[in-house]
Amino acid sequence: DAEQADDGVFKMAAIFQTSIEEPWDGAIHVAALKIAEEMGLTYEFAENVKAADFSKVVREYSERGFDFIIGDAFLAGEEPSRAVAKDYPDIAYAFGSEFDIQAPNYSVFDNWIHEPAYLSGVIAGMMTESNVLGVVAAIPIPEVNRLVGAFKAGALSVNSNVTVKVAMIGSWFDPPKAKEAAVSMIEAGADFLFAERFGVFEAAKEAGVYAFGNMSDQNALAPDVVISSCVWDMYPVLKNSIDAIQNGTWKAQNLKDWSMMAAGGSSLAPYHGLESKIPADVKAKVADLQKQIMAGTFVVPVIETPTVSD
Amino acid sequence: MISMSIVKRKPLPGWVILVIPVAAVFVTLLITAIPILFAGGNVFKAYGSLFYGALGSKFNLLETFVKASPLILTGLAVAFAFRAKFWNIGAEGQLFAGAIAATWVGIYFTWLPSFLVLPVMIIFGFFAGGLWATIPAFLKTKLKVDDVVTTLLLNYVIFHIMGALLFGPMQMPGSSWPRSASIMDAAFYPMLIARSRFHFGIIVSFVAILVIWFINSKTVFGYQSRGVGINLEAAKFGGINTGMVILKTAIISGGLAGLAGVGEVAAIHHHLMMDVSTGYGYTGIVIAMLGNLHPIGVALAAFFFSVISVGAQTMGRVAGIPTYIVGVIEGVALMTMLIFILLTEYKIRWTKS
Amino acid sequence: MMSEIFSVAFITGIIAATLRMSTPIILATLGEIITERSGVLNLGIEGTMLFGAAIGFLTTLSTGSLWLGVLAAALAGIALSLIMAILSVYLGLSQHVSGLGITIFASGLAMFIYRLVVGSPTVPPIIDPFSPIAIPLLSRIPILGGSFFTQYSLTYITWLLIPAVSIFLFKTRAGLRVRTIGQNPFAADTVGVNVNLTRTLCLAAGGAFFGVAGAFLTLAHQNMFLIDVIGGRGWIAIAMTIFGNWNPVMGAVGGLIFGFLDALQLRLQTLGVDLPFHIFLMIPYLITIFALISVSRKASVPAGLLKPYRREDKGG
Amino acid sequence: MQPVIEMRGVTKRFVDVIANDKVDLKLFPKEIVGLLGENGAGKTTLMNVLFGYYNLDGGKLLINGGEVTFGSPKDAINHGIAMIHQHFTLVQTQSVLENVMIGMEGSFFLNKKKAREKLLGIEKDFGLNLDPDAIVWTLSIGEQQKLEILKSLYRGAKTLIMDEPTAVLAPTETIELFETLRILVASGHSIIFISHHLQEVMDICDRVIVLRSGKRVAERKVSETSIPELASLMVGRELLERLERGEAKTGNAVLEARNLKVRNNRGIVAVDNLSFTLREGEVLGVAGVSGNGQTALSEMLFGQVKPEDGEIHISGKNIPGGSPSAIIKEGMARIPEDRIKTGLFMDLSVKENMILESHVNEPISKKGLINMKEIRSFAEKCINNFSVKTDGMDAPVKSLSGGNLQKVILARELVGKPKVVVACQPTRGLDVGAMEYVHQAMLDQKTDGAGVLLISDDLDEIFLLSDRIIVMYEGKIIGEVSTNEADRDKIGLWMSGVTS
Ligand SMILES: Nc1ncnc2c1ncn2[C@@H]1O[C@H](COP(=O)(O)OP(=O)(O)OP(=O)(O)O)[C@@H](O)[C@H]1O
Ligand SMILES: Nc1ncnc2c1ncn2[C@@H]1O[C@H](COP(=O)(O)OP(=O)(O)OP(=O)(O)O)[C@@H](O)[C@H]1O
Ligand SMILES: [Mg+2]
Ligand SMILES: [Mg+2]
Repeated sequence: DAEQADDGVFKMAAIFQTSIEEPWDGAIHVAALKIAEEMGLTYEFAENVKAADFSKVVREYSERGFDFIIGDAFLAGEEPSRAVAKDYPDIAYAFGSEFDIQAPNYSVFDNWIHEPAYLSGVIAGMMTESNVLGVVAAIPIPEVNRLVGAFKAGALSVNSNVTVKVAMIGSWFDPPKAKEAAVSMIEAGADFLFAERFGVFEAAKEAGVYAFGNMSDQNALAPDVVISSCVWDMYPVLKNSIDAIQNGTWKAQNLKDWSMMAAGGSSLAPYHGLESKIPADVKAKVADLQKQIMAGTFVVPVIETPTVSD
Repeated sequence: MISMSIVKRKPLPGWVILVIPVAAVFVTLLITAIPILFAGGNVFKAYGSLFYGALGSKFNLLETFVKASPLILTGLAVAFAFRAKFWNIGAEGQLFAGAIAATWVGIYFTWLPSFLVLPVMIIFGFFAGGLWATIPAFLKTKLKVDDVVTTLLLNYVIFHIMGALLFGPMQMPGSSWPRSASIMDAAFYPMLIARSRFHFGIIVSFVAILVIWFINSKTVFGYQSRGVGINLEAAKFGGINTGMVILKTAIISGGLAGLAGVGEVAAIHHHLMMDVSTGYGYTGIVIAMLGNLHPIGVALAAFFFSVISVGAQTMGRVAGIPTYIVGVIEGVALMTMLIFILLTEYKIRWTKS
Repeated sequence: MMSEIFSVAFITGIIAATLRMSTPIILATLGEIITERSGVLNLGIEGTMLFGAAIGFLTTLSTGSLWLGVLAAALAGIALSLIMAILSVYLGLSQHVSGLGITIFASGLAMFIYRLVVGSPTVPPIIDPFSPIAIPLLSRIPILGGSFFTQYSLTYITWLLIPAVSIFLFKTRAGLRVRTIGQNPFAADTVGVNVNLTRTLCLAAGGAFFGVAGAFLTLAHQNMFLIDVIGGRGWIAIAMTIFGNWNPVMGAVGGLIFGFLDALQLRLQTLGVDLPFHIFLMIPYLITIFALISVSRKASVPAGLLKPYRREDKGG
Repeated sequence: MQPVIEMRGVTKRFVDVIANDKVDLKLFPKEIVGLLGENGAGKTTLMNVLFGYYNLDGGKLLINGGEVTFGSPKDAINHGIAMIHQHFTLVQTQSVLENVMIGMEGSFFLNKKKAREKLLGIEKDFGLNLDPDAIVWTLSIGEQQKLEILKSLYRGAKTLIMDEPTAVLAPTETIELFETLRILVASGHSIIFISHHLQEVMDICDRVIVLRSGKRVAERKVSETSIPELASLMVGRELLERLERGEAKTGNAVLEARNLKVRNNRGIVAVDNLSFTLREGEVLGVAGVSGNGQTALSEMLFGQVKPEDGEIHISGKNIPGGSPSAIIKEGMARIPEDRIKTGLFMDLSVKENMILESHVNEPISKKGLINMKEIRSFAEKCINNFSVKTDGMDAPVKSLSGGNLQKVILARELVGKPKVVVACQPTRGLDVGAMEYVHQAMLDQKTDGAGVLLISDDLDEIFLLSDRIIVMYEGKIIGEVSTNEADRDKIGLWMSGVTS
């Protein structure tokens, strides 16, 4: 393939199992676009790659001589991406995965936004009047459990009276169902909702309760109710990886630290228009905790088991 | 007013019938050029990558076979059921049943001598799918419950059973995702061509074509099952135990879909997860009908569909067109092909009145 | 826990949720009943709903008018149904495949168009959706007020459509034609009813219902379009059509039961019943099957269903 | 005089046949014209062309002297033409009134009140009484036919086409129908009447047109022709001599019904405590007005329906009820009433239909595998022995004419030399030639020593073939008599429930 001849430009490819509208893959995609523009590198991506096709696509990019191949490997992509990586030891791979790294060239990452989730819990715990909080989430996998667990821990750390309701909608995408789950929580008295999935804000808006967004700053979706969001930024992960590849220092590693608040990989989104609705002591408390987390003096608990409704 | 009617035509010469599929593909490409142009794509580059992606290299061609394998099996499953007018919309669920059983054998039957693992896995997968299909068959024959609906609803039921298993007893130790552990190596379908995924399951599906063809045309049961589909009352009158025929038909139909599930686990994923099928069971319905319920037709239709879907996916990636174009092309290809096939037997007559 | 179940808020909430969640299912079921009564099984329902959801949403997004969105969704549904009519009615192709073909095609096209129009921003674009309308006075009645009489306008319209479709089918001349064609197209043809045209019109009406049912999800229940927004609700409508024995009122009852079970399972989860959540998700489907078993013996399938009508075909 | 209808040189082709070849037909006011021809001669097709159901491929249609083109039945209806098809075009699940109202112009809502008044008016005028609210499936065949006529009159039809209206009627119902037709003609209607019963044609028609292989071969005034002439015109050859019934040489009992009882699907007792014995070497005729349990009786004997009570013995052996396979095994040959619905796989080939009952037996199949060679030789034997006219054993059975369809069934059932033959309405809808063939086949069975049970609405057929006659009334046997001593009037009385 003459067209594919190496012209010296760094080439990065991303493989997503869902469409890029899906927030998790969306976060990777957005960071990749940003870095591609910034560093002037080539970026290609494949979305909606079905489980059975994953192997074919990874192999395709590897064959075409990409330097850095990233994506979400969870479930369907694990085995195929690792197998292909073995065949191409000179290419750097980094995949979202629940498993360990695979030397020498296969790194793993995940989104680690339990820290902002904890802070959200603190806000909700301090501000709630009903002492009932709600979480609507997809399915009980570790990264979801981490969020739910941290949110609850944050709330309990400031208010021992809160109860937390949890509902799983059973799929990554079923906004109507997510909304109904949120409604059922509002009926159960919840006045703060953690929206792990799309669909919750509509219910919050109709009932006039507050909600937290997830993955990106989602205030724009419902400015009156989205009090803040837990934001994941893949930029540090990518930036540091590409630097390492270009310096020749790339090795298989768990990239999770680059997704933490301290590295700028996650953050609590601004309060936007709702700034004035939040009491000063809450803001102060959050700011203080934030500082401690950044400094490493406070470690947010990592809870990976499912949280059941209280 | 001008009205249209469809009338039978005299049989066409053989070469026309060969030209038909080509013409249908051509028309499909013409139609789907419209959305490609809208998306700002280069039509020639796009279609070049479509054919390259599906047929252009040995690797790609073999991948197309990989894709065709489950489609052949679900297509046969549906065709065999439909022929007996057992409206099995549930191949998807039966595929799940087969995949669950195969995974179970593949993980836990470590005590089996390794040469027995694959046969046992295939048999378990077949009967798991078959048994799952007997539920709607039983409801249809004994309680007169509509089979379209029960097969459809049972897809959701087994999907959630699978979910409960994958979060429960079958979950991989150390993982909290809905996935099972990997099956043992002895349970892997062997790869038959190096550096490709051309696996044993592809052979299984080709054997299935032959077996179904044989059952249909050479056995008493094949005759009875067709009779039941054509005229239930006459079949009963002729002394055929129609309930039993439907039940056996269901087992074979579900079993074939179950084999598709076995193949996906044993050759592609090597573990069970919710995404084990990408709607193969539903596509199987399309393939069965496109193949006119005949095993050979099913094979051709499955291959046609894999070319379109494998190729369109590559096209989406390479030509920078949203991958959703895959559905558009598949849909248009299906409809055009059907119309062209119809036109081999019928002609359209316009009449003024 | 028991006390929670019997609280006014819980009961009001579950009734309200039942009505909301059943709205798209009932609407789609009514549409499917009309088409099946005329002898056409439209498996294009799921894709048509998604297409309606997308087109309705995009129209509202660009015009700002919700009702224009509803109108566009209806037209989008009609357009797809006309393709269905050409395939399955005029050309007499298998209704199964034509319908599934429409679903594959329309689902792809819906998302394709959506992607072309909005691109792929991190935060999906939103519209200002329909908000629930509290009917004066009635909405003050305890329990009923907060549930029955505080709903979206599309939900109210759906309730009105249940008797309307009933009356249409059983009390009007056109309805009699439709029923006759579904039972015995030959009988209809020989008294001068245009079988294919009537089937086409029924498909079009059904398509409009499907389109609006989809748009309900993006314009009222939600305020954005996401790929899986229909989530199998179209297939459920097919089941409800049969459950309801092709009767609009019974079909709507089926839709309500399904909506209720769905609302209930979410609430049971919230109450902290400790079962694998997949068991909850299964409940609506299982109970629907049991319900079907109980009604199946008196099922009366339209005799002409699935059969294309061609005059010169022998044995028709 | 100006004809109301004139067809000039009408041609209609299907893919493989010319069903009508330049046919001319005239129908004058107040006239009943009979249309005759063998099965497949093109009668129905010609009428479907006149009714606008088929587009013609050549020729002209004139109504009251003016040329017309019909695109659909609607156009024909608008010109006052109505057709009553051989297979009724009624919606079984709807009421009489709804069936009448289908497709009528009018307001948006159904105005049942007005329609009912109009319908009752027509019922009174023509003496056709039907309850407007009755659901069609509760009506007898005769009543359903009345409904078809009412439908036509309701639409203001002046010309009625009736395709084999008597094929499914009992003799008394036929008499009633003829009365209605006479009233219609008197009130200015014209009628085209198709039948295979030449006597009926002689009784009711003014003029007869004969079709053979799609061509019009003759036209006769009824007053100037005879039944034998018409028969030979249709067939194109002289028909055989009259059949010889011959003496009954009765032997052992081969079929015994003991106290049979069953309900129909509406829950009404259809057969009540019914017993009879059929012996070797005799034909036992079961007469009765249709709707008195003959269908239910045959379904029990065929094993399609399980008796609620009572036993069936074949050659002295008690047969489990509701099991066609057990009955087939005992060697009963069964000719079902509805050959297309119960007797045949219309989408399969002739040979595949031939083996319906024997496909599980050696040598046709062994160990679950079908032996194609044996099937072919079996089918060939059937086709030859019973002179089935077909393009070959691989032709789809639906390409056969009605008479040949019946021969396929006869061949399949009789080729194995059965001990007992149960035939239900075996000549319904068959032309004279085919009818004669079937009758001869029944008598041959008797001569060969089989017992033949003949269930028929056609009293002529019963008298022609039976040695003994039993009459069914309301599910019971109301009387029994040997044919030699039978008297038609008495049997007619029995059929209407009068004994003494
Ligand atoms: N339901 C059917 N399916 C396929 N072919 C049919 C069907 N009914 C009739 N035919 C065919 O059409 C032709 C004429 O049909 P028609 O009904 O006039 O036959 P027929 O001998 O009058 O039978 P009958 O009067 O007993 O119904 C025949 O060749 C027959 O085989
Ligand atoms: N729809 C059709 N398609 C193809 N061939 C047909 C069709 N209808 C009738 N035929 C053929 O046309 C010829 C005339 O059939 P038609 O039904 O008119 O005969 P008929 O005189 O009414 O016979 P019968 O006495 O059995 O009712 C037959 O050979 C028949 O098989
Ligand atoms: Mg005829
Ligand atoms: Mg006939």
